[in-house]
Amino acid sequence: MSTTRDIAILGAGMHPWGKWGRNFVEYGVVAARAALADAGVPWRDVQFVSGAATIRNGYPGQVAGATFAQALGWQGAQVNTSYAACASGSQALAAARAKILAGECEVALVIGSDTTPKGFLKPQPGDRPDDPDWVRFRIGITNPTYFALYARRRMAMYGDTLADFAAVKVKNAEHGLSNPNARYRKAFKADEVAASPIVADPLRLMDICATSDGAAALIVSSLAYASRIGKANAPRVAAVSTVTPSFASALVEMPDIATDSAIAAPAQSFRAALPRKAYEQAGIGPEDVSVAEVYDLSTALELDWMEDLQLCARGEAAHLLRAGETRIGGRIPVNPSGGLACFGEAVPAQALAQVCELTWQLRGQAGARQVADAKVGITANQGLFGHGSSVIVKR
Amino acid sequence: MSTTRDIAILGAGMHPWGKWGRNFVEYGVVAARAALADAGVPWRDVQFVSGAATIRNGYPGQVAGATFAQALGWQGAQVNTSYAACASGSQALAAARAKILAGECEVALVIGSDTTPKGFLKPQPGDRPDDPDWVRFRIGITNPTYFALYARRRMAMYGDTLADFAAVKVKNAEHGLSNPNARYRKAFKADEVAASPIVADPLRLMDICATSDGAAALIVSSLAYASRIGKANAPRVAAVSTVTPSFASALVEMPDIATDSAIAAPAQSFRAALPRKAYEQAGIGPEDVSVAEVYDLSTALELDWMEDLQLCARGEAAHLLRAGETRIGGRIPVNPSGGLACFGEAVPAQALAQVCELTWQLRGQAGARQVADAKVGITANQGLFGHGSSVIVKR
Amino acid sequence: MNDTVAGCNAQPFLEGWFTLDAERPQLLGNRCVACGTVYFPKLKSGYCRNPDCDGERFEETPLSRSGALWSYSNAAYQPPEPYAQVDKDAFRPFAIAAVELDKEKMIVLGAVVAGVGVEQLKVGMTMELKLGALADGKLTWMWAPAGAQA
Amino acid sequence: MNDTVAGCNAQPFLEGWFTLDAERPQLLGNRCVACGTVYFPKLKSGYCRNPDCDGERFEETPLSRSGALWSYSNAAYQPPEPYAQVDKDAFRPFAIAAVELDKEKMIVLGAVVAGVGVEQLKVGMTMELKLGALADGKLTWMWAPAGAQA
Ligand SMILES: [Zn+2]
Ligand SMILES: [Zn+2]
Repeated sequence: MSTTRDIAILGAGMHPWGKWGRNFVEYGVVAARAALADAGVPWRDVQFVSGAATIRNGYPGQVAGATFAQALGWQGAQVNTSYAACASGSQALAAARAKILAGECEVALVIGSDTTPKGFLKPQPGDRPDDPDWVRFRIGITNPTYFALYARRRMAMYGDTLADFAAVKVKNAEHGLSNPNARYRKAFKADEVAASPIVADPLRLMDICATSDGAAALIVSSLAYASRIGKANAPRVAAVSTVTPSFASALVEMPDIATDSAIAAPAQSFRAALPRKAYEQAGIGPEDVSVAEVYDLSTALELDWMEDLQLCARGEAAHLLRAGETRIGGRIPVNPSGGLACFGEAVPAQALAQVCELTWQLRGQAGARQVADAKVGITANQGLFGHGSSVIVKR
Repeated sequence: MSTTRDIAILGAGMHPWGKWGRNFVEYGVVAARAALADAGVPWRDVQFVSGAATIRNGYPGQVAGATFAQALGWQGAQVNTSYAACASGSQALAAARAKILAGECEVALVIGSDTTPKGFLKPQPGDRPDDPDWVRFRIGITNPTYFALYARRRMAMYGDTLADFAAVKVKNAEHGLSNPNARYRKAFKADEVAASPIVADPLRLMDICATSDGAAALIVSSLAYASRIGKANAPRVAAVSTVTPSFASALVEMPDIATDSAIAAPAQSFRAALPRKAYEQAGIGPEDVSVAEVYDLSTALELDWMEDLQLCARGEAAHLLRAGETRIGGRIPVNPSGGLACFGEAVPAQALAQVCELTWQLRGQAGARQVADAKVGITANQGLFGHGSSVIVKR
Repeated sequence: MNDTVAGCNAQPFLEGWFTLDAERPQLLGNRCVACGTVYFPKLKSGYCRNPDCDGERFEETPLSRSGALWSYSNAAYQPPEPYAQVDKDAFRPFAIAAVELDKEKMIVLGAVVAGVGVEQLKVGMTMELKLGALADGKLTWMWAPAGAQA
Repeated sequence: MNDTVAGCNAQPFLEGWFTLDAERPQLLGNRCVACGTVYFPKLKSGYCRNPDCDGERFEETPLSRSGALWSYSNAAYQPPEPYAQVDKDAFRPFAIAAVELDKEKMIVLGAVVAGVGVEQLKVGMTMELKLGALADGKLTWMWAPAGAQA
């Protein structure tokens, strides 16, 4: 495909992940100003503000695009706020990409920020039998249950072991050790993971990611604008896939208690469809990928993603892991940032944080966690209710 | 500007406005199926579902794009959900337009649907001094207060009278009499408006719009796709403006209790900026407009919009009204659908309902409320927190 | 948790989601008359979710009582509300099953009856539907290894 | 509503939003040290909202006590909570003013003191700041025609 389908990433900025307990607007402004400074772009040049909503921070969170446009100073930019659970950041990026490719704007700010409550997420009070989220909690099915079901299925189908899952954690903890934006910077040994309490068999506490506060922002532009300011060689977004599932969706997904019935239509994998569309958009194949940032809500899920990304055949992910190929220095490093294991999830910011990491990797600015000669990076994530995304960045 | 900036409106569909008390998903599916049927487009051809969120219907409302993609049948379309208060529908349309102009998809479904609670909207419980919405209600400033302040200002500045405001209601009620999608289909006399109780001086109950349930959907496409299915002459979206305010924003707007301070930057009108950007995008001027659908949250606000749309000079709107020029048959009919006066506001659907009406007007399918030889239509609306939009439709 | 339910007056936690036959309970879904797709929980929007079907008529249908264990887990800690809460010390971990129904071609989740832990489960084994009580005494559906004494 | 406040122990409904000087109360905003823009309510994000200013330092500033009436209205019905509620029959409509502060170049809303209805207001007239009590006795700022006896 021609390069006219690409947009440039001029700047990336984050507010460090943590449990800071402050207003999400503060984090977002820090990330946005960092991205603008990194890009060398004045705020008034930004013609489109594409916000990823947070639904746990009152009305300002639900209008995140406008909230940040105001916080940075109303200057007449067009605005959009997208919500798509864990894929919100990617939807916001997709909106900016379309706006730029449509010739509607040259430079856009894409931003997501969150302040998360402490403890496990739980539903609103009150009896709501029509809400699948209420039903599943009522009978005792929490978020980790779903990750655990996928993990156990891998063990049964492919022979993955608890030691494999622990090895993902050990690898990601090592990757994130020196990442200044990571919340957890602590090395783990496999026996420490094994010794952590079981949350949802077969997953231990150390297999499952926490929730965090954090913010990430990108400045993206047309290639023409990038050239004009002397950044023709900036990394590029080559694809943003935000496809929905195809009926019948084969995998039971949060918050549902059942899958679609495949009586009248074939069962299909949603997760695998996400990168497939991204590869198609970018005209790039899995063999071209140098580095991947995937949504390790659990350690085992990282292995599912590797296969959905076609970085190896179905069932082969643990082999790559065991061979050290997914570590920095291996054939295809996965989560060099440290992943969700080191960050904890800040929902609207997380998909953008993945793209920030790829930007720094492709620029060669990732310091101790640099993947040598990274040329093409891919992200993957999935959220509730048929949301997910995969982004391809190249240079 | 070249026609490559346009997209085609192939289908429009609505669920009638009312106070039905059913789930918003039901209304939306009815509207979407009506729009698909009107377009003659099979659901599987739709490659992008652009939903306008509703924030009062639980999680399914916050992921409206995905909710309707699922309700109509997951088929792998890309998805987006936008939220922008009263402008949500236009943001969803803007997202679809950019996606099509970017060459990312050929056909999109744009959809908004709402079930609204009874009575005046009021904020969540609990003390929240950092939330302007809480502060203003705490000291007794409700939504009608803002409309009333604007109305009184018109009276002081331009000599508008209560009779003028009542005349807007009488006109819109007459327009909406035969509209099958309108909630209120009842003729009003000026003295009935005057006799209705004062809500917020100078506005009477009949000057202020209600909240409703309702749904509206559009099928939009590239011009190439429209030609291919024999609809080269379909009405076109020529512009979607979703600009934010420019600091310092001059008008005190819901839910704020003060304007920006204009000490360091000049005070600027947000409402006037919205159509200005639309005209610029479309390469069309106010003199080309045949019909307008504007957000008459109050009768007096319709007059403000006429001036913001540059359909007349500032302060002259009541003259046009008195001369009958804004009635169907006049020089520039305003709200031939009957407007919010006859519909009541269904937030995420309303901006799309405006475009549905213009579509039918431009096709000559508006029946008893047809504006003769309508060629160019414009919409305008404004919501909370720096959101607003203006859409231009032409044939 | 307590799965001794026969003959008691326990109420289901949701009405119309499953039969109360203590011996042979069944989940209650509905089926699109046009294309045969089965929904559990029942589809209430009135519009079939098969993208190639415009069906708007649905009839109630009981689901198969048994299927193959697709995967399983457990709740090692007490889930938050609305799960009925017990005293912290009284909480016993319980297993959770994802069971694939052959006829309906779908996977349905549920708790596993008390007394059956993850160590007694194996992917692929046959599971069947039982009733069991939540901590507040309300009945729910539960999965049990086929042939096990509930 | 009750505007007899001098000498009583009434508390403000929000702390730090206005001074409690019964004679000459003032709204409390803050001002960007870099560009001079004034914020009311105080800007708390720490980042100036002037798009051409990167200011991150703010100092508290009292607002002008008087300005020109930009527009006005009233609450003919009792507003919903969190407005302090009174018995339906006890509710008296009250006026609301939007006042333009010359020095700050901004418009600030507020209720008008009890006893002054819309018929006594005229766009352009000078209004000044007073204190008044909400139905629960908490103090708020209110606008009054300049020179009127509060
Ligand atoms: Zn069907
Ligand atoms: Zn400043």
